[in-house]
Amino acid sequence: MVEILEESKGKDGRRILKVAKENLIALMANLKDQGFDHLSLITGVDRKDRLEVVYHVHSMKKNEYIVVKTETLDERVPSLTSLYSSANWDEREQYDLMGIIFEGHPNLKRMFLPENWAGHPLRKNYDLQKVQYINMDENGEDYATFDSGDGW
Amino acid sequence: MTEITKSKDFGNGWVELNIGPQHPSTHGVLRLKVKLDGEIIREVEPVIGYLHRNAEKICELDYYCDSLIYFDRMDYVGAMNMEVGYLEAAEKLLGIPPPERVQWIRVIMAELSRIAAHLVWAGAFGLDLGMLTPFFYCFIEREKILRIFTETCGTRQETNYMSIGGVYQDFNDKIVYDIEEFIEQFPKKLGVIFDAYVKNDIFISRNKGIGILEPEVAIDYGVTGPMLRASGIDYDVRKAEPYLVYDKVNFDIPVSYKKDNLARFLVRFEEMRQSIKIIQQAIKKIPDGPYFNPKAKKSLMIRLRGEGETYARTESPKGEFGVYLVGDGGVKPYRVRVRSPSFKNLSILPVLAKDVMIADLVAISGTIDLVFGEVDR
Amino acid sequence: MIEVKEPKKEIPLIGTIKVIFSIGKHIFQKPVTVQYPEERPALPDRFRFRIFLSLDDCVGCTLCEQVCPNKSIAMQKVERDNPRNKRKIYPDVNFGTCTVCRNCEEICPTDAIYLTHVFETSRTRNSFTYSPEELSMPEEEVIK
Amino acid sequence: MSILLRLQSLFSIFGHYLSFILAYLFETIFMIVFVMVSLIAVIYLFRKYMARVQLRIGPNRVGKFGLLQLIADSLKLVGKESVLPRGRDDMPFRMAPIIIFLGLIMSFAIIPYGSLYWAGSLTITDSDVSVLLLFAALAIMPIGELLAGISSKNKYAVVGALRGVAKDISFEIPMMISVLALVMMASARTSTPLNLISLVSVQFIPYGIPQIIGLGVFFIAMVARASYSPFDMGESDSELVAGHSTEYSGMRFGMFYMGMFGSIFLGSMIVSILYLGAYNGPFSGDLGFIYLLIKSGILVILAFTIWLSVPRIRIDKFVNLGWKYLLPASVINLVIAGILTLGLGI
Amino acid sequence: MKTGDGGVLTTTLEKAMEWGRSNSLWPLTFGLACCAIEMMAIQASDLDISRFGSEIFRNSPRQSDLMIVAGTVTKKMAPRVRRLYDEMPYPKYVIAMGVCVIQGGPYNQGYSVVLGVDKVVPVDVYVPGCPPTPEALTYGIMLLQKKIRNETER
Repeated sequence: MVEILEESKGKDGRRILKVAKENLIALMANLKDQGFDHLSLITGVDRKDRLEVVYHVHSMKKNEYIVVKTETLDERVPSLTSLYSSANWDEREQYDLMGIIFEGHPNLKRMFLPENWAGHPLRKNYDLQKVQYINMDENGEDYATFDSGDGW
Repeated sequence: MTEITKSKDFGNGWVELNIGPQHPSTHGVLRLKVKLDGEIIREVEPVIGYLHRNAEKICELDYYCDSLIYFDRMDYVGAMNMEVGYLEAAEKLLGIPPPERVQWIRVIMAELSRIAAHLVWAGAFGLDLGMLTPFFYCFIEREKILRIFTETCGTRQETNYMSIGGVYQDFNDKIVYDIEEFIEQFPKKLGVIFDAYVKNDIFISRNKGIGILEPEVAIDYGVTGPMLRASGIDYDVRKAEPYLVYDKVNFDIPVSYKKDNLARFLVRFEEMRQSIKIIQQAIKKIPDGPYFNPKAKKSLMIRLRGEGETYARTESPKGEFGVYLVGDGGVKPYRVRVRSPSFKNLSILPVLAKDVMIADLVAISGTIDLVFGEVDR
Repeated sequence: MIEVKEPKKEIPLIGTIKVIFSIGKHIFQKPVTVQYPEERPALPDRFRFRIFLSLDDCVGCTLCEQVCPNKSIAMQKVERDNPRNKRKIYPDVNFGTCTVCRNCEEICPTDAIYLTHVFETSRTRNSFTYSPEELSMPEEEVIK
Repeated sequence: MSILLRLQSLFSIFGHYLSFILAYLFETIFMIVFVMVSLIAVIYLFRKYMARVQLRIGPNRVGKFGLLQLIADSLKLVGKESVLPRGRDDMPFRMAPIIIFLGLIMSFAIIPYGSLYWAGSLTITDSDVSVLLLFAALAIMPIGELLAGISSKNKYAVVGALRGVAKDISFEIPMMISVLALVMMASARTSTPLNLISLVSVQFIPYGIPQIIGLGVFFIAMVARASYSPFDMGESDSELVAGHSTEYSGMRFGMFYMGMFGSIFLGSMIVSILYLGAYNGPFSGDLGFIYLLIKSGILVILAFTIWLSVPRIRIDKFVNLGWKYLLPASVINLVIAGILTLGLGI
Repeated sequence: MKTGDGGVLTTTLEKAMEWGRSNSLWPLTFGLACCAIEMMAIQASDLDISRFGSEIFRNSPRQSDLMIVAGTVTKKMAPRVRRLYDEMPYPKYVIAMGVCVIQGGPYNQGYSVVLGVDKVVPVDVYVPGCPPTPEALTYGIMLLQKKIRNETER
């Protein structure tokens, strides 16, 4: 049995399990065996000193909902792509906007922004005043730049 | 159209083709990197982000009441459903439940909006397949719904009708009369559109047996909504976890076990009929009462504070729409995260559109029902 | 839960011909078009588009500036004789960013700011910031 | 007596050679004017008809009922920059629209138009093998489409052109076989069955009645030739942007546009000549041309309605249809024609 | 015919061309976001844009005269918008539809939205509203027609 750090109930009455990130894969595999076959959502929350990753898991048959939380100090979290295919795009999106590196992800590229975009916009310390621009090179690939003359 | 690609040699005669971002059948700004083997598509890689409007970031910069306008613009064809989804989360977080009358009003508006969204889809799907006319019949019906929206709240599409703990303006007799008139004549008009599609042999041959989506794969990829129901799983948030007053109305979830394009088409049309059924019941049951919660008076709008976290899921026209709100006790949300159904549904496209023809790719991406405000947010 | 049945299989081509005729029949129906510039569409009472400001009612409370989700409203100093507006500040509105969300109308304590039916606000220049005086004028005068 | 000879006799004061040169010149001008006017009429008709079926009004701002809409369109297209894309094959790229337009005008020149009161017979060319000439001229237009698609060096255009070729191959053979059946039936009555005029003159009952299968096959082939929905895979606008004409602009695109509407008008004229008795009808003596216009107009409207209400067939399904259904049907039709001609002697 | 001030013939021809251009604006099928649905609504039966001769929505930029930029232009999309504009043949016109396109609209505080499409392509007519009603967009198109015919300037 996986060690659960904390179990609580949210304002909406859903079970929240808090788990260390080393145990995340084991817990999720366990949940999947119990019938939680639908990984609904992966959310990264920037708590300033640490990053919190929240997984919403759902069982289609039993119609139950469980929220799994884990925390990381070094931006690294194990990837769930081996268990759920839907984690693929979600993790790419969270990597793009939140800067969480999912270890073991097969194709961890940015989802929305160009590869060399500086910073991760949903972080609390992202500076909105520093405007970046995007342009397209000859091959149709995007690149980000700080030079306002080079892009839009 | 707009992309240049140099012909790459894949070693097996495949050609790389860029479909989009400006392309008539991508419903906005989807770009598909396609590897073509003659007419047959071997690989599809969707590239998204051309409409990434940073809604989640801006919601953190605004008050709880203001974030609603960004939700309107996510699924812009079914804006009311988005508002319901956000308010379900926000009202739980702020502790301001809406009065009974408001809940009924919201159900009516959300269902009307669902019909409008499906009508846009039905018309655009016809255009995808090269059928010009049903689009216009769909839009005539949609105009009538937008007319009701304009009467109720003053704007057509991005309604911004609901507010925290209430609605912007109350229903009056004329609106109720108009809605009744609409739902009375709508099923007949819907039948004309439906017949124009399904009686057509060519339409059937373009859709039957194309784009088969197995239910296990669908769940694994997080596909929800009509797409999942067309694969034979009766999962609808309105039944699974009833919000508002959906447990007090009587309706059915349309399910099909055929798993193909045609099944998705039929499920969406049946959903419109079920929505009519819901509105018919709701318009009769709507009680009297206040149309906003006194705790959320208009002048107090910008002083609402929330703490903790909530996740609310609702059934939007595209599927399960979830909003995860985290508050830190301030007047602005700390983190807003949206589970957008179109985003998850789009991720199934590389699986569905493998070894099909270009024409089928268009049909399949048509049945996924993409709205890019929601995919990219 | 109900299962959606696939439509009945018809004899090939017969269904298609039926569809062609049923669509061709629409030529005998009346067009639904409202010819816009000549025939004005009957706008419902609650239709909202352009913001108007009643200068005499405004008390300069800045609530509209705070509630505006996209910072379209900024307060301007206007030298004007209005005993209720001590600070002499009035809102100006940038219609280049206004999303007609009506939050300002809802929150205004004196109903000084309200939205009207005028929607013909297109221009050929990108200058949509209306000063408080312009906000209180009808659209035709603003253009001049 | 055809127009040419009458013009020649009109100009006979200029001497033999000069009068023929002038007659040819004027005939060409008449021809082009007629084609242009009828194209404008067809496009205007299409836009109004489409609008009315879709419960709209259609163009009505320029001129009465928007009659000048097409003039405005063509003025705009003439004044528009014609972009020559980088990386094109220059020569074929410039030639393709001209080829399409040329093929269209050539085919119009071969059709027998019947006669109109004072104008007499309107037929321009009269040849003993005009059926063969007509189908030779019809075969020119697909070449233009293919050239346009290949030379623009655009992937959509290439795919569109290749689809066009696949489409053409699959309906061409059934079409020719059904024409063969017609010629077979006509040959029992006339010594020059390949002459369109004598082919029309032997239709005491329109050949569409005994040859109903052939009529269907031929009409499908004509709609497919004009690349109208449901057979518009070549330029399917929701899949391949605009197919072979994707890279064309200005008047060059205008020629494609006219070619598209021209070929449906041409197609319905040919159908009405071959199967519906062309300019024959009750009291048709001097009204032949009007009869022809009415018959082809009805067919054009039928084609428009099909366009507006039917989705596009997938290209492999169409090739399938061509080889598995149209070809056997046309062969059966040929057999029926043989029985009718030899066995029953109709 | 005198040179310099333009003879009678050239002015008449010029007038005729302007008349033709203004009455046959073929828009590009180019929907970006929410406003695209309202752009489809002007094409639909209730407010039939084909009355003005703009019914043919061409899919290829080579064949269209008018680009209605309908919806938010993000920074990632801006190079493509520019490219589409470059692909259109002269004379070409741009209508900026909706406030997102005019000055960034509701997303003007964010990081990924171009604050005004006039930074990317030259714009002829701005139609404010979020989204503008179909009538407002029709008014914008009529304004553009007037602009082409040099009648008014707003």
